[in-house]
Amino acid sequence: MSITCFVGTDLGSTTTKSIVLDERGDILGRGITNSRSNYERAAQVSRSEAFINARFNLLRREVTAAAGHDVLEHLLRAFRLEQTLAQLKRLHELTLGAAAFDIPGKLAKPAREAVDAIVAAIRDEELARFTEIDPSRRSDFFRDAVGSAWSRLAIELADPDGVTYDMLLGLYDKCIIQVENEPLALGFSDHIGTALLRIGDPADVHTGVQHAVETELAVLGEVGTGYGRQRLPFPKEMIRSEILCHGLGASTMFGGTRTVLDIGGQDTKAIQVDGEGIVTSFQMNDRCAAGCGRYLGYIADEMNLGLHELGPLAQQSTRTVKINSTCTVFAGAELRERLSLGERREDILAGLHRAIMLRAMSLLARSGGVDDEFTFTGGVANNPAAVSALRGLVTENYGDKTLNISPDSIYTGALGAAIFARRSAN
Amino acid sequence: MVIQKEMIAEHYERLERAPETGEPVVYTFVPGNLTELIRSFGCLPVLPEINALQSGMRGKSRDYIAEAEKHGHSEDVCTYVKCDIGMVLAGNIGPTGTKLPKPDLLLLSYTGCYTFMKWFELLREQYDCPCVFLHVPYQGDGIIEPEHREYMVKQIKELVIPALEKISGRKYDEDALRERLELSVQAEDDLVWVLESAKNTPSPIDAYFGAVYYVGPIFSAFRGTPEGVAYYKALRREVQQRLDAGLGPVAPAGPLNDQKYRLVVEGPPNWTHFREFWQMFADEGAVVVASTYSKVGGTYDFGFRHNPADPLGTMGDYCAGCYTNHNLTNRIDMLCQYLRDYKADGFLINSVKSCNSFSAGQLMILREVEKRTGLPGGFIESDLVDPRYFSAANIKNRLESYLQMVEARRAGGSREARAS
Amino acid sequence: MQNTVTAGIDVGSGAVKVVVMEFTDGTPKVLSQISSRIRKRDIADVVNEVMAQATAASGVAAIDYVATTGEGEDIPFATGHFYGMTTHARGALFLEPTATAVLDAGALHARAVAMDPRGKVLNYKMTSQCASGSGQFLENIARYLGVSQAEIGPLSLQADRPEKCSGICAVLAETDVINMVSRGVSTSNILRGIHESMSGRFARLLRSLEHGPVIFMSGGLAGDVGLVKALEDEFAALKAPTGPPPRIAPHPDSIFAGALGAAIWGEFRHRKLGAAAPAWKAA
Amino acid sequence: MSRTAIRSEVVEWASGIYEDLEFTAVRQWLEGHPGRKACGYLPVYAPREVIHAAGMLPVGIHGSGNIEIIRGDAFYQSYICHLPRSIVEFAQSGRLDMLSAVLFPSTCDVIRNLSGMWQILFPDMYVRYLDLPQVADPALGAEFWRRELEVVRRELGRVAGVEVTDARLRESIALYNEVRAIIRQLYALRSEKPWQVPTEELYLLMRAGELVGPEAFLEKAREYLTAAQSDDQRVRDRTRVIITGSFCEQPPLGLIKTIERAGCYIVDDDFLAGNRFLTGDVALEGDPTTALAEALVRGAVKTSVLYEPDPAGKRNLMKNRVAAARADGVIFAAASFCDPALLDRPMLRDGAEKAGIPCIAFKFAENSGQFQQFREQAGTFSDSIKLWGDA
Ligand SMILES: Nc1ncnc2c1ncn2[C@@H]1O[C@H](COP(=O)(O)OP(=O)(O)O)[C@@H](O)[C@H]1O
Ligand SMILES: Nc1ncnc2c1ncn2[C@@H]1O[C@H](COP(=O)(O)OP(=O)(O)O)[C@@H](O)[C@H]1O
Ligand code: SF4
Ligand code: SF4
Ligand code: SF4
Repeated sequence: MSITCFVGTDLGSTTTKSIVLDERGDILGRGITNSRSNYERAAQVSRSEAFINARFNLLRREVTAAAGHDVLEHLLRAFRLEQTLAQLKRLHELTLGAAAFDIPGKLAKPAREAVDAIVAAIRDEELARFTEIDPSRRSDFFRDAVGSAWSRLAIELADPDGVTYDMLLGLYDKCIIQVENEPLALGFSDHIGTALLRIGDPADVHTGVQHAVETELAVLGEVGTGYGRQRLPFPKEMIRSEILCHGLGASTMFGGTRTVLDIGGQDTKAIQVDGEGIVTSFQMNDRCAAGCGRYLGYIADEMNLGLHELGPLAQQSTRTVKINSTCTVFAGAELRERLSLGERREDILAGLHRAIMLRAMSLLARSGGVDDEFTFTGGVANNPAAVSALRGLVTENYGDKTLNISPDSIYTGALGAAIFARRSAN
Repeated sequence: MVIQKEMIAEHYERLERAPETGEPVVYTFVPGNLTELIRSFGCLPVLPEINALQSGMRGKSRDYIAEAEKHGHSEDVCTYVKCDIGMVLAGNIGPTGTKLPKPDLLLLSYTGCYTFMKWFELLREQYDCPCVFLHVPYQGDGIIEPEHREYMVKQIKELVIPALEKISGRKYDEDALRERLELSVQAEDDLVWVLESAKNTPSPIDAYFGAVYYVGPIFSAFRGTPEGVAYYKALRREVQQRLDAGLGPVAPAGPLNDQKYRLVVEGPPNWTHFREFWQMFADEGAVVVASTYSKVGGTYDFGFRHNPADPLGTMGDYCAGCYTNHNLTNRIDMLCQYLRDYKADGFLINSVKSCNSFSAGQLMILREVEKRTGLPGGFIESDLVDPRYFSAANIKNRLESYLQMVEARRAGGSREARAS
Repeated sequence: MQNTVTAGIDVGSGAVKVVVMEFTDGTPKVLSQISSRIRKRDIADVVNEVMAQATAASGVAAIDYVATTGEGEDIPFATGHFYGMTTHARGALFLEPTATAVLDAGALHARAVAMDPRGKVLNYKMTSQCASGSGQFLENIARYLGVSQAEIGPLSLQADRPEKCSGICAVLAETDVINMVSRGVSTSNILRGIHESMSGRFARLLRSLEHGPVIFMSGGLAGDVGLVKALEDEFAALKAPTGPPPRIAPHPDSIFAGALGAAIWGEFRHRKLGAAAPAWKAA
Repeated sequence: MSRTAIRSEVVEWASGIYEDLEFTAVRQWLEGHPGRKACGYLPVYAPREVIHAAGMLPVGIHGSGNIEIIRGDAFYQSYICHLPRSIVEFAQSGRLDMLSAVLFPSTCDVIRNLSGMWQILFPDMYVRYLDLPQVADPALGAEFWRRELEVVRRELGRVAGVEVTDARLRESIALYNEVRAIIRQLYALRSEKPWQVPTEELYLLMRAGELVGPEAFLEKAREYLTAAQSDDQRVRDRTRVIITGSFCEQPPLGLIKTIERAGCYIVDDDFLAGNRFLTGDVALEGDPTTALAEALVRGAVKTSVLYEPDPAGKRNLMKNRVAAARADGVIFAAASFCDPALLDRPMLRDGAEKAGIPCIAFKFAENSGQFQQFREQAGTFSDSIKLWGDA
């Protein structure tokens, strides 16, 4: 069997997203990864993730019918586990190598032992996580998930007079880049077999899996967008400004959209679109990246929290602290200072979210205000505290407006790009 | 153009020799420059803004600005001033490598820009020379009020002319001034013809990047001179030839004959990356058909000509009519008219950090012009001569996004047209 | 004359530094110096901890004057507070008697201070609230490149073709760096590029003062040999119109400059105020 | 009531007006004066006498660091000072709807262009750009300004529905002469005994004076002055400084406090410089418009807003002010991106330093929220003046 499809890839400054559309324009698969030093790799990974996702969607119906929803979920998690283990294995090799090279003399051996111990512990944790019924949420990205475990274990294992925490963390920091940028085999066919074995190789799903493996996904068109779009290996006419993609993507998700706010990692865009999703005006932040998504990333790092935990924490605030400076790089410092002044974490966080949204409000005002309907896109739309701050400010300043947020909001640009791909193929 | 280069080089050489030849030197500003009057006293004009922009184009402004900042100037203020002050501190070698003479007089025509006043107060500290102040009232209500005109004439008569008489040792000669004004008119006519040639498709000129060269002589030392007249005649011939051949302007990397977008631009250009900046437009097939910056030294295309019959009054009108001396309503009207008359696809604002006179209010201009014309506006930010504020990637991204939007709207518009 | 013992506490945004000094007839001697990174801990706790370590190490039983500087204004047991530039200037002179200016570069700020031979602040210049070219920025980049703090300097020294890091915003500059990595620019060249942009910024700060021939480096970044080299090169390339380029003087103890200066000014005030009850006594 | 109580009551009253972002004082005045109108003016100098003579309440529009900026930023790029953002925010949120007219003096190009924006945004309000006389020649300048004042006089009269007779104008001038006198006394007392008149309090009082009309201001200012003259406070060992450069966009109150707490007494400043723009009394004889014009042309304070015809004027200005206030040093505190203040600074600072006056300079914004930088600088400044005295 062969399915015609169209791909849109949004090379963002923090995350890279891909969307696969089928012939009718329905979303077949979504893929996301963290943007990294090698743009091409990032685009490949997110694209390949989108195809993995597409294939899982293809086998969804058959597997669910044959074996039930739980088996499908189980298979998916097994697949993810296999991918993680493959990357972990590579990380292990590289860190051992780096330890031998970077850490001299008598510390070399204990360093290698510490690496072995950390990797073994992470491996065990991953396996344990797999058997949990409902594991807690965490970042989907290998870098973040393994990074936080590594850091935690390194603190436990570090010896101030021997192999220190900094050394161990240094090894990780150095090698993770290579892991991310190597073309590791992580695709559907690479791991679906082992994943099946891991869940006991249930015979009733074989046909479904077989079909999914055999289906050809024929790409008829592909468009790239986003911050790093110039670096995508696409011809110029297949590259679209992210402004247009966000406008079109948002207007496709919610047909009534007139105003779009996109907050990504490094930039914020306020876009006005007409009924066809065509951009009529836009504004983006100037050279200062203050108050963008990355700001929250730094804050999360500083607090040792996952990004997804920030919003809920901020929502527990009872008193919003007024924050003036939103220099992204200094976010951590601002937080420390406020904490040292005795402010509560929740309240500071609420203030930070409000500060970000205030900047966004200015851009919106610049681009022509907020019109019904208003769609919030980009990664920060996943953050409930950001959303409620925005909602409050919009209501205060523009009255009641419909505020749309799609669970796919982070994919809006990629969706727009995929639609462009589909349009130009037709 | 070669003639222009020669004219400029010659002028700077003459300035360098001024201390020996005894020709008095008058520093003054582009907007509200009284070149004919200055020349009629046998004085040579120096325009510090032109020096600053030339320094920017020749890659010297960064150091000059650093020098001025070292002497206590803030990062926040107009970089023309700092570039000029830095140049003075660094030995006052002009852009073409010749030494600039000290001013015998600072003629401060306070026209459309607050910074002018401080600039010459600063230069007065440097040179310890006389400074004569010509207060040109702003067109707050969008008109030149008769009392204001009278006030300017009075100042020219009672303050400016005596100051010029003093440094030149000559008496005011109204006939000589009239003759010069007549030369001005000829050049003004030709300039307007050249600027309006952009109404053609394809446009034979770029009315922003190209026009800054075209307005150079008339905005600076050559209005009211035979050289100026000759230059504009030659320019007109050249443009006529391109027009006849159906050719576009020549951008840094080659001719721009295939013009996909016709734009109107508001705001001054960036000088430090001038060619790169222009080429970004050319790469996308964008030609500028009208710009407001080319009107800072006079809004001739709106009909103003120097009037030899009323020499002092006409100078007052000239000063008060320079672009930045107009209120926002007038500036908006002007842009709307350009968009219509030049059949443009949209307009773009290059907002420079240096210049409050231009920049404060541009976001409102953007919105109003969009509202009135229904045409898309774009906004980019840079600076005049401070290279630190030119971010090529950022500008390129905005420009590209903007032009893609223009294109999408064109396509969308035609789809709508088909549907109905 | 009696011996005087003073302590200087410098609370920075990244670390707390404490020195204990003894003055015999006005001649200072360092008894102990301890620094500890704050690393997300409560500042008061860190101060208490470092103070305890420093006093234990010094072996003294009582301290006559506890002087704070930096963000240490609210430390309850302090006798007096001096402002950062006052103390850095004095501390610099203690460590490098020929110093004519201080470049204090830390995680969040940089400032250049020109002083006279007595430690009087003549002029200063500081960076704004923007992180471009700050230590924090370098730290983030190093982290991204997988380079530990101690390695930054030596790596930067190995650069052969430094890559200029454009952009005013540190966040966008990070993206620049990501780009460089993807273009295969070596870590050394990237770090050196960042050092160059930082040293350009620092040199601008310094040049806007009359900084004299010897620039003492203090703050965390003084330990970064790559930055010091870049700064030296920057000045050498400038060909100062008058005389040779200034000497950049880092010092192994430079992170203690603020604390030392505070302790020394503390002794000065103590002498002026006359004997008072000791500010601190061993428990 | 004790003196301390009177004084803190006045300060509290003023502070309430300062903190209020809704201009309640103005609205209350309008309610209390049915049929009358209010006319706003931007910094720095506007002829309040003319507004008052038209029976209108003169309302100083100074911006604020406390208002959240949403629409204001939509009109201004990042490299323009903060003041017009908060002003536009006030206006766009309807908080200035009670004004019938607004005057925009020629302080700088930002305010100048704001006048054009106002014309477009609020077509129903009377808007006038006031080109202050920038001329070396007093006769020409005074004549120009007199004509401008005549226009304003006539047109505000029209807006207010009142004929602004000479008698009315003279009355207003007399009242404002009293206002100027009491402000001079307050400033003199602070310079004499800065511990008696903390700048924070003086500033709040001045700020309230911009919104309540001259009559109410005079009453409160007199109460405060009497109380402050005799309400003895502890004298601290602080350095006497002049703050200059903050004539238009105002520093946040926290900055004023920070400077004083870091060991400085502010003994002279140019906060809200408009209310001290005319240095002497305006003549009550003769044609009142001419008197006002002459007062400005011949008696304006030396400021960055006006052209300085005297070549030595900039050089000597700080020296003279320091001598008059017996200050130890000068702090140049300008709003970020403020052209008038920042372009003047090198000249003023040069002059001061040549006269051996210690100086420091920094920039603020009306919404600056973190004061460590300022504390550090003001602190080091006072440290060094204190530790080294005259050396
Ligand atoms: N699950 C999540 N919860 C909260 N915030 C998130 C989440 N995922 C991403 N973000 C935010 O989204 C930002 C990235 O948004 P994205 O639209 O991908 O940016 P870009 O396109 O610039 O890479 C991150 O910096 C982060 O703040
Ligand atoms: N050896 C080193 N090489 C490079 N950078 C260093 C080194 N040691 C410390 N730093 C940097 O110094 C900074 C901390 O300096 P510090 O003066 O303590 O800052 P603050 O006073 O702001 O706390 C951090 O950014 C850190 O990255
Ligand atoms: S502010 Fe603008 S108009 Fe004035 S001198 Fe500078 S660039 Fe020219
Ligand atoms: S303030 Fe921060 S976010 Fe803004 S430009 Fe500077 S470094 Fe970038
Ligand atoms: S603060 Fe300065 S720049 Fe801003 S409006 Fe006032 S005078 Fe103009």
